[in-house]
Amino acid sequence: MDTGYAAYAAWILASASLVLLMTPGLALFYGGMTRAKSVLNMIMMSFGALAVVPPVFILWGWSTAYGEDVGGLFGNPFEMFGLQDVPATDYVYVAFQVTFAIITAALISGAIADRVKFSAWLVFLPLWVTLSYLPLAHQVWGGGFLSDAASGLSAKVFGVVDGAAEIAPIDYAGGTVVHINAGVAGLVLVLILGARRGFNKEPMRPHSLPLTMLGAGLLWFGWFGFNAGSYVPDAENFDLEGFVGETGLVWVNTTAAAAAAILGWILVEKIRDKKATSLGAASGVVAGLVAITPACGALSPLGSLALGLVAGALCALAVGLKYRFGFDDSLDVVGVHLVGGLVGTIAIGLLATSGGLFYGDGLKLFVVQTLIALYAVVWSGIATAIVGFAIKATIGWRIDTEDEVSGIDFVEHGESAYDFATTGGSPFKTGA
Amino acid sequence: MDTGYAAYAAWILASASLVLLMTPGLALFYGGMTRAKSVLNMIMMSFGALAVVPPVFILWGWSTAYGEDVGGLFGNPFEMFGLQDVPATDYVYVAFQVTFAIITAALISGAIADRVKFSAWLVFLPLWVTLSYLPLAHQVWGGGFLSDAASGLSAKVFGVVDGAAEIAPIDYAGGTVVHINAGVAGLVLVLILGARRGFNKEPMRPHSLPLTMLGAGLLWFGWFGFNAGSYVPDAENFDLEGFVGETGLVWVNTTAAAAAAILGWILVEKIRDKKATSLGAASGVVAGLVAITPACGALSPLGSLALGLVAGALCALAVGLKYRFGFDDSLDVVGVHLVGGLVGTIAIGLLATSGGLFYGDGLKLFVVQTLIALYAVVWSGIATAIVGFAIKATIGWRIDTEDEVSGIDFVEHGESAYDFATTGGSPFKTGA
Amino acid sequence: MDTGYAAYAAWILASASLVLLMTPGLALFYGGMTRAKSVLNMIMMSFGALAVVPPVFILWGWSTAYGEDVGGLFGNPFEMFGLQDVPATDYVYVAFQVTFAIITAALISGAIADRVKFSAWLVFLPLWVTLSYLPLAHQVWGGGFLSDAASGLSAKVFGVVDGAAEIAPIDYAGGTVVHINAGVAGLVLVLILGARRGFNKEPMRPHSLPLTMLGAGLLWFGWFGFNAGSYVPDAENFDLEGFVGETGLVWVNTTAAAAAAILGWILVEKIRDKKATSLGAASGVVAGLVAITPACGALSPLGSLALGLVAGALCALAVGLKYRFGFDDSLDVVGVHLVGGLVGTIAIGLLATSGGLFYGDGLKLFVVQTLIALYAVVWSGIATAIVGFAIKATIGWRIDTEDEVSGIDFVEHGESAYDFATTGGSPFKTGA
Amino acid sequence: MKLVTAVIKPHKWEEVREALAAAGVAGMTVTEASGYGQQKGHTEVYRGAEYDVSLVPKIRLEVVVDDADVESVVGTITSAAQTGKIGDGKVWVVPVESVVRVRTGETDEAAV
Amino acid sequence: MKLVTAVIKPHKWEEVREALAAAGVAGMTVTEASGYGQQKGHTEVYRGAEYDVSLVPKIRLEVVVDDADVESVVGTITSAAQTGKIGDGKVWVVPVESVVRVRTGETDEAAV
Amino acid sequence: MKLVTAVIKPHKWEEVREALAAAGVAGMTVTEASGYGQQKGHTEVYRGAEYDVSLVPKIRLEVVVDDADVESVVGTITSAAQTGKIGDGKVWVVPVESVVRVRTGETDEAAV
Ligand SMILES: Nc1ncnc2c1ncn2[C@@H]1O[C@H](COP(=O)(O)OP(=O)(O)O)[C@@H](O)[C@H]1O
Ligand SMILES: Nc1ncnc2c1ncn2[C@@H]1O[C@H](COP(=O)(O)OP(=O)(O)O)[C@@H](O)[C@H]1O
Ligand SMILES: Nc1ncnc2c1ncn2[C@@H]1O[C@H](COP(=O)(O)OP(=O)(O)O)[C@@H](O)[C@H]1O
Repeated sequence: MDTGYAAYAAWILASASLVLLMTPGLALFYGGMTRAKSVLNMIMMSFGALAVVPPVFILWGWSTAYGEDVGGLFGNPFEMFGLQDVPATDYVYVAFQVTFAIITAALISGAIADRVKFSAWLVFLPLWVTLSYLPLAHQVWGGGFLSDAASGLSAKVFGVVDGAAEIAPIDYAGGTVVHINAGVAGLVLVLILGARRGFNKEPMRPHSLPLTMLGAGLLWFGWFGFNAGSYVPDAENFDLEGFVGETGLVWVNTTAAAAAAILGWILVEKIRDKKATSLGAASGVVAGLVAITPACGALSPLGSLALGLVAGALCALAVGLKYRFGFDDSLDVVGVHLVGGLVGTIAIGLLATSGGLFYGDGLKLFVVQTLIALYAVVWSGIATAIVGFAIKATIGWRIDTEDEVSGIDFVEHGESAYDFATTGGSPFKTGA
Repeated sequence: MDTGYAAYAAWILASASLVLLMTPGLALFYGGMTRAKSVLNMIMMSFGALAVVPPVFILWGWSTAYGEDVGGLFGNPFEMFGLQDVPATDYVYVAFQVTFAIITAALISGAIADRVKFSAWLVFLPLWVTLSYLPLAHQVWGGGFLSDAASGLSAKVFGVVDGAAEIAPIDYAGGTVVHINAGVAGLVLVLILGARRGFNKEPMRPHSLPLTMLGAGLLWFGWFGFNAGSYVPDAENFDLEGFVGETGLVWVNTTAAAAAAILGWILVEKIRDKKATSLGAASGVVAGLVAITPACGALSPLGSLALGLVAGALCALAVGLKYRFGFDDSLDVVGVHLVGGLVGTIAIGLLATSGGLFYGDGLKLFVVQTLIALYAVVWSGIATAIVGFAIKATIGWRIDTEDEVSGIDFVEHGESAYDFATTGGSPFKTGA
Repeated sequence: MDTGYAAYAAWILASASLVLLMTPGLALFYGGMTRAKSVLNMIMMSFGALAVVPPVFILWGWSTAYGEDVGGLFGNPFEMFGLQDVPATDYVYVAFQVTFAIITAALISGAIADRVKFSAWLVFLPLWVTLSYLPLAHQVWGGGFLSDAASGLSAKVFGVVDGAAEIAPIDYAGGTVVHINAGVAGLVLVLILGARRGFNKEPMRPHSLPLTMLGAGLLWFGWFGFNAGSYVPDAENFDLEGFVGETGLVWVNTTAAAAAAILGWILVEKIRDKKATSLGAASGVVAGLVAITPACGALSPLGSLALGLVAGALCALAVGLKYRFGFDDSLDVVGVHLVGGLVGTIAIGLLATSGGLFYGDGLKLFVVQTLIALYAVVWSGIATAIVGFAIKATIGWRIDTEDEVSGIDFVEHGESAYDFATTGGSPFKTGA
Repeated sequence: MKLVTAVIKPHKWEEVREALAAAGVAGMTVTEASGYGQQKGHTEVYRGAEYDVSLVPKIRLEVVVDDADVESVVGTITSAAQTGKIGDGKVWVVPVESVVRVRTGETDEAAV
Repeated sequence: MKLVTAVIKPHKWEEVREALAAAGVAGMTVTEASGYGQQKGHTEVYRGAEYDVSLVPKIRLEVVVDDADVESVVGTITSAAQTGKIGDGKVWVVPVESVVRVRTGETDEAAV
Repeated sequence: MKLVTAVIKPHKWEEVREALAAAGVAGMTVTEASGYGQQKGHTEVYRGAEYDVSLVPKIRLEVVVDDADVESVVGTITSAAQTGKIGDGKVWVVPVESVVRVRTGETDEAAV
């Protein structure tokens, strides 16, 4: 092992910790957007992911994603069941990867806020991770069908050079595996579950925007681990300057896109609604980070600014669609993660400094990126539909409508989020 | 100095920062559980630890923990008084260790919420750190009585091999020094101070569970530094693969135990109370992290899952004891830290992949682990009792009962936590 | 490139991430101190900095700070416009530095809370960063007039030795560039803008102190990156022990000063107001961190304790001045950042273990430190006045007085921060 | 003049407001309240300890009306707020001796 | 019918509720209120600036009762809420002309 | 005895309190309320979706006064709370049959 690799290890440990923090951050980001009577349930959906995904990942997840390839679709889940025979030096990868699986699953919860039985969610999590997340992770990062493998999609379309696809698909940190995947899953579940009572009639205002802003801040912070931690080193022949240069570029691009996307989002708001909102700024942060996720290693900082600006503006426009089409994607998982994920994944074909159309390298990469994006949409759609309908047909997804009105926090968790009563013996409670 | 050591330094700097963040995280975790009229005092007890412990640690703390051994019990406090003559390269250890002392002291505050004079707490802190924390730190990590020293407890019981105890006691990151110590201190103080007015009669609901969930998230995040930062390298002969492999394993085990403990805790709730609560999930996180703290370097990920599950369930059952036995351990420091710390420390004797009973290595390690746990209980109990009674006899611990009812925040700090009044000139205030 | 440098890269990546988090942290720290009707605007001023400063920094900021020197005052903004020709390995510095520019600009917002058009703030940001922040960054860290350059201020006063000033001015992490600069800018803007309606008449209580405490915790955490990340390595000839020793010392000093400053601040309160407040503790944290910022590499831990204690006490006294002199520095940017920045920068002349008066090295360093502090006051004052008056004369700074009373959150952002209504269809909203 | 005070279920507020507007009532004052009655509160459990939340959230309306309108206003509220389940609330009427509109100083009928 | 309104100290709420229940009062409406009177508020200090919090937290109860029960209800509340210290609160009685139970439309005595 | 209830703009509270104190009114009970009337609420937009906030924040005061003081108290409040803009609020007066001071059991005039 090269000495420089120890530095990488220090960084990936920090990165894994940062990405783990993203899920509590997401819990607050989403939680602030719900009404006070359902904030705890929203937070609990993220904590459910934190509880369920790690055992799944340790038992068969790592192996399904990174085990011996089965038909380009997934790894052999039994090969390293329970992490047996995983070399000690691979644990840092296990650490990093488990956090991705957790946050991806947790992202979905925003689409189906306020109305899902907690038990149904706990059953959904391992099934969905197993059928949708792990196979896609394998296909993209584990040498499967969406990678540059000679048997992969890109190789089939544009041929093979030196044993790998001529045009290597680019998904640096998870535009397909994470964001398109979670976005599609959210959409499919919304269609299966239906809208909240009162959707598009009653106001459902965020109950605490400072909580949402805090969540956005933690997400941005954690995203540095997500993106810059996704650098892949050669342990034996560590490329010092590659490590320093690439992680630095990724960091700068991540910030550039997030910043520009705030501007993009609030600009749309200023024009359309006359006011730049804080919820818009928080949403812009996330939209920009989503879009840059697959692209962060392939763009220049200027390209990242452009991508962020466009992604912020497009997502700001996209979140209105649910009212037009009547699907209650409660906290805009589709509008932000699916749209942002698609924008980022496909824009690589235009903006990549090496391979991008705007840099004079033709349309091939653009085609490949579009194909992997669409493939991810289809895979995730089918996998989620299977799990979603199975749960609907068995234990059922929804709580009673009356319970929805009185508030899911009490019904599912027996708690109320807040009690600001002025005195101990006081009879008041708020937020239930 | 080996080049690889610089990577370790980068990691321990990050780790120290992470552990420092745990104390504000704890402040929120605890603060959310109090009533609105005492949240500031609860937070201030943690900030008190942040203010008082660093000077103590810089002045005589480092020296008492890591100075020249005095009878196996503590280090010479004057040897490196004020950090004089500490080699520059040791400052990263000072950094890391001071954060442990801060959080350990702060943990105690949850047991005695809502009723303690802030001045009494500020006096308690340096005394308790000096008499209980620093000696135990020396005994466990400074080569003292609970280490594998030839003059130590384990050596006395099972003999010496190659100048060290045959059976090296295992406390990777502080099951004894931190959690048993804080848990016992909490219990002893509760017994000395007595219950809050209205304990077991009036409802004392958490006033903001989102705050508690946020705190739990920050604690989990910080705990990676706590556990994975506790790796001990050889500066001159840096073991690259050891560093990468062991820190990675510790990280994975930490997450495994926290996740499984959420499941353990909410499973007990679901069975007993019919509902899985968010407070239960947050508590499970902490219970799992407490239990894995001493064990994180000695178990496999599967063992860590098992430990977490058991610890979560046991702590969920343990927090009810205070109502049975009538001691007002307000925020369950005993139920979580003492019980979790004991479970983790002792379970090592069963689950350690090297030395554990379940791995066919007999009972010796189990006996040693039980002994060091009991020893820590006794040391901490006596040290805390001395300090606790001394304060009771002199300046006194408790605020007036009437002040307790009207709220400690105003009485001790002259503030109220919240003011959600809708307009500037409005006369209302909320939260005491 | 030296292998050890990779470890530094891991640390500066972590540090840049930590410093980025400081701005959301600041948003909460400030946000908690405002009234509920203006918390979103306060947070948005920080998010505005997060949105506007990165594009500025990528376009011409890096070049203006670190480009080819122009008269000792600033770098050539066009040399590396859009980061063109920046070597890949420099991106980690770009990452680190952009976060400094963001937080410095955001700090100013506290002085002018509750009353500024969001559009005016968005215009102010790029202008101020360009005219005040970037030139000062160049002058101090880019080899300009406040550095040890042979053509610099110190060299002019005390002469040159070996091609550099005999007495090298010390500003480790930004006492002048960041804190004096932001503090003066706050003061100048307050004087240009005027006070809030009701200043010094109506109570303007913090609406959520737990939010402020959380912000203080995140700031402290992020500050480790700010200070310990400011270590400057030699990439080709990496000094292992220098890296480990200096970053460790800086970390310990940072914590020592913050802790002692809490004590300093609440001691003043206890004596003056009879109660130690949580707002005081949070403020002490920041005051101590501000003061140690320039000094963290030059003092011993004991010196840092002393500096923190004094800075905490002085800032606690200074925040009252605004009532005496009638300038509405709403959240005490002057009292904390200007005063703390001056104390820290100048005290180096006394407390530096090498060069400080108290260590027998005479008054020269003290004189130099005082001069650079005053120079920064003047530069920042003039630059801010130009921008401030220009905005006043054109688009104007203030919102309507009536809007100020009804709350800037709704007026500028069309939102209200909180809605704790107990039920979905309920008509109540709080915090607007 | 009379003062009609109504305590209703919070999620009925929107309907009551619309019904009153339709009936020509242009102004009212609303407060958040908690009710105690046949409709029971619920029990919450925190770390195994049960908390009885005995009160249920209600909305309390006050409408000052002309004597002639009392019956219709009471009727409008009653029918709009009705769900038929326990806890629907109460409406009561109290005599008012005078009313002033602060802005203009107008009194009684003109002030409502 | 009468409307009894009582303003009491918050920590007395539980006792008042129990006393009323024992006296057969099955329903009431409760609001959070702030009181101003001989009992003074307190002063808070933030960064050296003093804030006068002139109001003190109170609980405000409304109970509609039969004419016959007025005296006993007022007495029950008064004795349960008494601490003897300044700020114990006030109870006042107002005539009620009619009451309706929203759920059933029952009126007056039957509605309480 | 009469009960004067006033609904005013929140930022006028301080002035009203001072004016009443100057007029010798030593006690009152205050609640946070929301008003619905000619003064319209506002519209908020979250992620492009509009939310109508139909109520505006108000302060609601209750003062029990001697019959003789009613007019002066109503006048004092009215003039102190006036801004001349829509939404200044209402004041209404209701007859009170009895008042008790909880602390002492004193009644009527002595209880206020
Ligand atoms: N005597 C009373 N005085 C004032 N308010 C009452 C009274 N009785 C009931 N209420 C109010 O009416 C609400 C509904 O009463 P409840 O007895 O629960 O159901 P219902 O009116 O359907 O029989 C209560 O929550 C309370 O707010
Ligand atoms: N004239 C009044 N009208 C309405 N409420 C009053 C009046 N006077 C006092 N109160 C209420 O009664 C509470 C207690 O009154 P206070 O004068 O403080 O003590 P006490 O009643 O013991 O003399 C006040 O906080 C206020 O809520
Ligand atoms: N009929 C009414 N009954 C009770 N309160 C009313 C009534 N009409 C108005 N109010 C209260 O008075 C406030 C001011 O009334 P509004 O019609 O907005 O303005 P103005 O009184 O200046 O004409 C309202 O917000 C509401 O709280």
